Amino acid sequence: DTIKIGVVGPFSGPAAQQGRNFQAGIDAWLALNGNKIGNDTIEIVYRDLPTADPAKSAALTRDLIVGEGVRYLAGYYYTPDAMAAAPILVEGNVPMVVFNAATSAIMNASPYVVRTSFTTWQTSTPMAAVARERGIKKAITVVTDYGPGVDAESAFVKGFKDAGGEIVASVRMPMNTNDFSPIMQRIKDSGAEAVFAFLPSGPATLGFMKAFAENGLKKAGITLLAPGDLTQESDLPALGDSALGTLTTFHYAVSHDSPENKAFVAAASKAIGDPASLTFPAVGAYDGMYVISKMIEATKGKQDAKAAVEAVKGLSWISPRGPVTIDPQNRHITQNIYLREVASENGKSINKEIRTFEKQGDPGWKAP
Amino acid sequence: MTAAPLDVHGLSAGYGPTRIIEDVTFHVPAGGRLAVLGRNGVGKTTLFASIAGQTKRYAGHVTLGALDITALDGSARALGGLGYVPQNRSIFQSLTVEENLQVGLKSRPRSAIEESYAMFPRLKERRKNLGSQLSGGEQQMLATARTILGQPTVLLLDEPLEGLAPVICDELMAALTALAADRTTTILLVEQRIKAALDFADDVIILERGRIAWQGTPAALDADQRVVERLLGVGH
Amino acid sequence: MQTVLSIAADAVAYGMVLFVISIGLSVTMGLMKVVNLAHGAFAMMGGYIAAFATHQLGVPFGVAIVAAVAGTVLAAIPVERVLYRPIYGAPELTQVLMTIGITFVIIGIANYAMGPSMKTIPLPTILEGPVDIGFRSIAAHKLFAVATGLVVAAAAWLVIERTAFGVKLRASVDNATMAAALGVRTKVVYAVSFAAAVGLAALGGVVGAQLLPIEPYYALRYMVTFLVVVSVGGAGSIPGALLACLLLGAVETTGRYLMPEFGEFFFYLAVIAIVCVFPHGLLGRRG
Amino acid sequence: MTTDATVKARNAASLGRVRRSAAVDATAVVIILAAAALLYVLFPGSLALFTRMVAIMMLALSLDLVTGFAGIATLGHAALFGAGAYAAGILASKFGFTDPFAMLGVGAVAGALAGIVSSVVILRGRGLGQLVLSIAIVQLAHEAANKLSAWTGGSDGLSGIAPAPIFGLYRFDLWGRTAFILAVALLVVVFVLLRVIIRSPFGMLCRGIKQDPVRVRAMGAPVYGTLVKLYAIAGAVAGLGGALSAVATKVVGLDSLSFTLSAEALVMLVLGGVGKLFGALIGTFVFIWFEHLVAAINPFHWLTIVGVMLIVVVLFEPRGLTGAAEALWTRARGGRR
Amino acid sequence: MSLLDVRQLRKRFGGLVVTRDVSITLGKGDRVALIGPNGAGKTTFVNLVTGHVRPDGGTVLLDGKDVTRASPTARVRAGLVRSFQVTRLFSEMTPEEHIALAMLQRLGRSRRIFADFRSMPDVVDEADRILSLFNLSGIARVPVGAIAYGQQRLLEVALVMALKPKVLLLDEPAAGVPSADIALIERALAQLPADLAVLMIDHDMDFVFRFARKVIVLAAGGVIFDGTPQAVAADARVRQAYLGSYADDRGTA
Ligand SMILES: Nc1ncnc2c1ncn2[C@@H]1O[C@H](COP(=O)(O)OP(=O)(O)OP(=O)(O)O)[C@@H](O)[C@H]1O
Ligand SMILES: Nc1ncnc2c1ncn2[C@@H]1O[C@H](COP(=O)(O)OP(=O)(O)OP(=O)(O)O)[C@@H](O)[C@H]1O
Ligand SMILES: [Mg+2]
Ligand SMILES: [Mg+2]
Repeated sequence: DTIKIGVVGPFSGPAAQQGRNFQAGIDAWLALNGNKIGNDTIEIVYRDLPTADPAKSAALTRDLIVGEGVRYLAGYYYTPDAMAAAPILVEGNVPMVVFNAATSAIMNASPYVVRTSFTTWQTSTPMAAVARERGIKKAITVVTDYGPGVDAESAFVKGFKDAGGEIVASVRMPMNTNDFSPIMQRIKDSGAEAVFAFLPSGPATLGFMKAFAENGLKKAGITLLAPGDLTQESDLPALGDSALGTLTTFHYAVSHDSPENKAFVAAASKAIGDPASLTFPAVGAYDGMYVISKMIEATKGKQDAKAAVEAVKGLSWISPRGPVTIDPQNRHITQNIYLREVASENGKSINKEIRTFEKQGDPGWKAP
Repeated sequence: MTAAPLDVHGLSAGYGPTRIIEDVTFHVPAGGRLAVLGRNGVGKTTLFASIAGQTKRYAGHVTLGALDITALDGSARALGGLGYVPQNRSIFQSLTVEENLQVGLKSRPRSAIEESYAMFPRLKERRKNLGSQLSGGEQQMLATARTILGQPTVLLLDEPLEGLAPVICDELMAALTALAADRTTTILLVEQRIKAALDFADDVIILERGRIAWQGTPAALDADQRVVERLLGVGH
Repeated sequence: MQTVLSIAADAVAYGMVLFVISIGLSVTMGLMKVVNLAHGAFAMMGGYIAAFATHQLGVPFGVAIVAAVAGTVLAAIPVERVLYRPIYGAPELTQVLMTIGITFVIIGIANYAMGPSMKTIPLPTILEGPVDIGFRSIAAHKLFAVATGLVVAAAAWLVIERTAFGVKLRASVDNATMAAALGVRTKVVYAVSFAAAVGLAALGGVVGAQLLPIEPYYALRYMVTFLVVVSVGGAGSIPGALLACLLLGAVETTGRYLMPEFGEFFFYLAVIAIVCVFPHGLLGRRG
Repeated sequence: MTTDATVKARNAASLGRVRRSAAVDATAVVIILAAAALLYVLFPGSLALFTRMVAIMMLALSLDLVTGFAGIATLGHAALFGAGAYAAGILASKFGFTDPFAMLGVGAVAGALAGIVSSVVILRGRGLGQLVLSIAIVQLAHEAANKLSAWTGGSDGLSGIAPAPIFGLYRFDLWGRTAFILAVALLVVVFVLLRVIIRSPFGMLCRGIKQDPVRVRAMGAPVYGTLVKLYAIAGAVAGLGGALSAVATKVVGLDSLSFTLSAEALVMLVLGGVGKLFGALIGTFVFIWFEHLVAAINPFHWLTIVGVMLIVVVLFEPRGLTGAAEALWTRARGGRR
Repeated sequence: MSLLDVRQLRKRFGGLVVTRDVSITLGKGDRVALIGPNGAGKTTFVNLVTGHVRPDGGTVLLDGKDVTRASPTARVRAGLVRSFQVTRLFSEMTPEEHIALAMLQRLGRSRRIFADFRSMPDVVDEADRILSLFNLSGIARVPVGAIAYGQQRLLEVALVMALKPKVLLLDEPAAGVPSADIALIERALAQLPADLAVLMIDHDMDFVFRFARKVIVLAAGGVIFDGTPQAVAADARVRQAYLGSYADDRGTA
């Protein structure tokens, strides 16, 4: 029979781009694996949640479970939306596979949550090591003033201090900052050799990178370090040359060199239409679909959330991003984190992987 | 600029669903002076507003000189030579006195504004005041002056004497009589001060519930006190 | 000292960019009394046209600006006739409904036609990179924005306060029926003013694009900022809007520098303070 | 000159008018209940959605009091809604008071307080000034909530809210039946109360202030005090709505005191028709329902369709949906006004 | 003793002095007319006395109490009521609601949240009485925005009557009211309690002279005449500054 999978994501509004990538990842998976699992057919039910709106998320999730009768929940771009859905899972007997929401705490909100994306802690921590190895003693952190930003800051600060570095200042920028010149001034005056920055992917990143170049920080030889959100592939064309040389740590680069990834990128590019807009949420969705397929196989199409989740604990496979495992303890994905540099390859900016940190778990997770 | 005759034929008009004016027909010759009288709420203002194209028309025609203005909108009628001083004065509150007059200029040069100042010296003293800062009477003067400045061929005045000091009333009525006398303007006047109105007009219509209930000369009206009693509710 | 100066420089630059983007709204909302929430949408339209012209057609920046303004105005003419005319003089709330609707539609179209990704408008080499202004270097395109802002401000002020057209416009807004009764062709006056306002919006969209990148959600993302600066300036006062932009620009910039984590508080507390002292906005018209 | 007989007759007549408006309210209540019942039967799966709808209806109703009846333009009304939501949420998650009615009560009180505070600020402005003050308020509230993440969970949202069963008997079930019934009950009570209030002398005073505060002063009536009081009432209603959403969805997010929500509420209100209370209900229902439908049909381009709907409404019935309804009604009764 | 005692009131708008040291006293039962050229400062005087505009100097005593700094609201509560020259009404409300609201305010019931004036017989009755006094019963339930100007003017007067003032300042109550209906206003004035003090501004001299027992003439912000109606028509300055031909008519009449 048909098994419905409810996908909640930002398909319109400011993050429509990321929502499209959810869909691209799903379509890519379906294209490569078909929509049949055993003798069950899977059907995707999309629900649009343009911005972080837990109340609406809860309503949509209930609607999907009791109204649409979906057996699996997936998607969830923003943390609060996932948080709002989590309490419903046990009673609804439905597992949830998070395609993006990147706060460690989500995993503790319900035993039925599995995550195939990343956490900000996970992607930010290795950068501290990178900075030290490159002989940077003094660094300043500049993050957007909200949950993930604070995570990124804490992760880097911890790692950097442990490695014996000095944090000269930690700046938190309000959500809607349009002109970054004063921030750049601040960085200059701080006397740091490197700046670790976190901004949610989107228009602000452009302003930030431009300001970084225009205010002569690049010339002053200050290194820009950041988790990959800052240079996601779909923004690179807009960022242009101002981004070249930026160092980022992240779990996935579209340019990752592996047969799995080539296949994935080919399929996903077809699905999304404009290949230039393909970026990381797509791989989260793609792997999420893989996990769900495994759950369906394991439960032979019966609705049994517990069994389904148990079945994927410890599951390992080769994702387009590289080898990954679902950590049996916290159900979050253990994966390689890559150090990348924005480089220009035949006229097109890419995130060039220059180093690999293998089998990274989520350092931000605390057992409840 | 010479006066034009005004022809109102079978005019019915009102506001949205409510009809106020019913089948009103009259003719004012070029340079004529018509007084429109009637009790409170019979439709005088509505009649004028309809001629100026500000109400909903159900039937009838309005012709100004050779021009049938029935289908035209407010500004087109004004440019066609119609001048209208509404009862509520409609001063532009956020404009200065001088700017208010400037709007009335139509295509005339700014220097023409002096004419208004000659008519109401008070306005010259207040030229820099905002409309909202004028006294009631000053607003009345401004409203009248502003419209006359556009040299209308037909002029509708809805209670132009309201709030004016007696001396000013005398001067204004004199000025209006002059306008009509040298045949530059046809004047229709609604006025509560019946005496002033009758002294001025050479023809009178009295409205009753939106219809013309009596028509004739001031003399005839003076003669027929019963009409006055019945339709205006006053003896004088 | 050095720092103070350079903060000041940033403040002025940012303030002027804000001004260039919001001045069109100051005309529609302040003068024409239309709460035009679609202002951002028109600015965005300009931005897209410019981006398209430079990237796809490869025309130089200057031409792109002209194209953006002209194109947006052309696109806006039918919109004005069909959608704005009915709401002139209507209650603000009705205008809010209509203009929000227009914004949604434009966003939808942009999303469909241009895709959700950001678009940039490549600058000519003169405006690329920093310019040395003695005590520091500042982005050339910001200086360009400052210049544009000053010119536009002066022009707009002259037209509104010193010309017969300005008087007619203000009269029509104050009391359309009476203006018409005095022979003012209010429809024409409105149409022209609206076209001008939209043109300014487009101009702002292009000139400001370096700080506020063009993407479909642009139309809503910066709505608050526009509303705030125009209202603080005072309805219908160009100098007021300018003053407000410089003031708020200064507050925001210093806030972002001194203690960024409380930047938003600075900004909005300043707004509250100003409006409490000037209930009608800095140079707002009363009555 | 008026005899006892005529006096009696007249009083009878005016009492008749009182009864008539009471009858109107009764009918309204019946309609609301009927509609609720219908939804309950037809869309048992979407009750959670409707519960959220009711919460926002409360916000819209509150907004109608302030904007529709007192003519205060505000784009920051969600501040009151959010105050209620967070108060209720914090009470439950941080202090462990999980009784739904306690949460609702606290929400209402918090809303009222927020209402008073924001009114004191907003009433200092005029026209656009008011508008921008209201925006400033909601933005400050939003930013404050983001900062106080220890209490509010910041941008991750305030979770861990587990309301106890109502009267210890009816638990909040997966289908959201309990929540829905609770919501509808609240809505009816609030609606009737507001209807009474707007007919009261106080209500007349507010309408008077909207149309000419100077005249109101010249009648010896307080303007400022009246408006603050009105804001307190409106705040209580909005706060109740916020608390309801906290109870029903067990999470509170920063969006609940955002400019976006404020603007949306305003759009819904105007869509329904300002100054009628019914408008708030109809507008909210139609907007959210329509949005839900088109978003389900085409999650990617529904915004355009919603936009078109708004435009169409303004073009054909500027007074909003209730305006259209009235028009039909009067036409049905033969065009008498 | 005097109900209203205005001393040395002063006000200037920019360069223009609108009120120069005006002192006026009103005692119980006074019927005073305040006349003068347009822009003489009559309305401003009323605005100053009722607190709608702040004076630059001078004092206003009501019942011996200094109310110079009191709010308009407070003064109304103390019994000092004015009507407006430019009609100020609630366009969406009916005449009945206007009167009712005024009375509820007077009776201190305007704060009630759970009540309805239509279930208060006393209010309904008096409202109807007042409206019929001005022949407005017919349109008692038509929104004011939809009634004729003259009717609005009458309602303006009816409204202040409903406030049962001690001191009443009427700013051109008869302006825009047809001669026929001025009789209504006069009838209403006649029905006012005798010990009430009334100061009336108007440009309709017949009306003024029928009403006033004392006339004060204001010109360019200052009092230029204060005396009986008979004397005023004779005064040369008043003739040329204000009355014009009217005086002659009266002279010859
Ligand atoms: N707010 C203001 N600012 C500047 N000037 C003002 C203001 N209010 C009134 N004036 C001026 O003060 C003068 C007196 O105004 P006021 O309304 O008192 O005259 P008035 O005696 O009532 O005249 P009228 O008989 O025409 O009503 C007028 O010349 C007016 O222009
Ligand atoms: N905007 C309106 N909408 C509906 N009805 C109106 C409107 N304005 C006036 N009326 C009605 O039309 C009728 C005539 O009003 P109008 O103002 O023309 O009378 P009028 O003769 O000018 O009275 P007045 O002498 O008092 O000025 C009145 O009964 C009034 O109730
Ligand atoms: Mg009239
Ligand atoms: Mg006056």
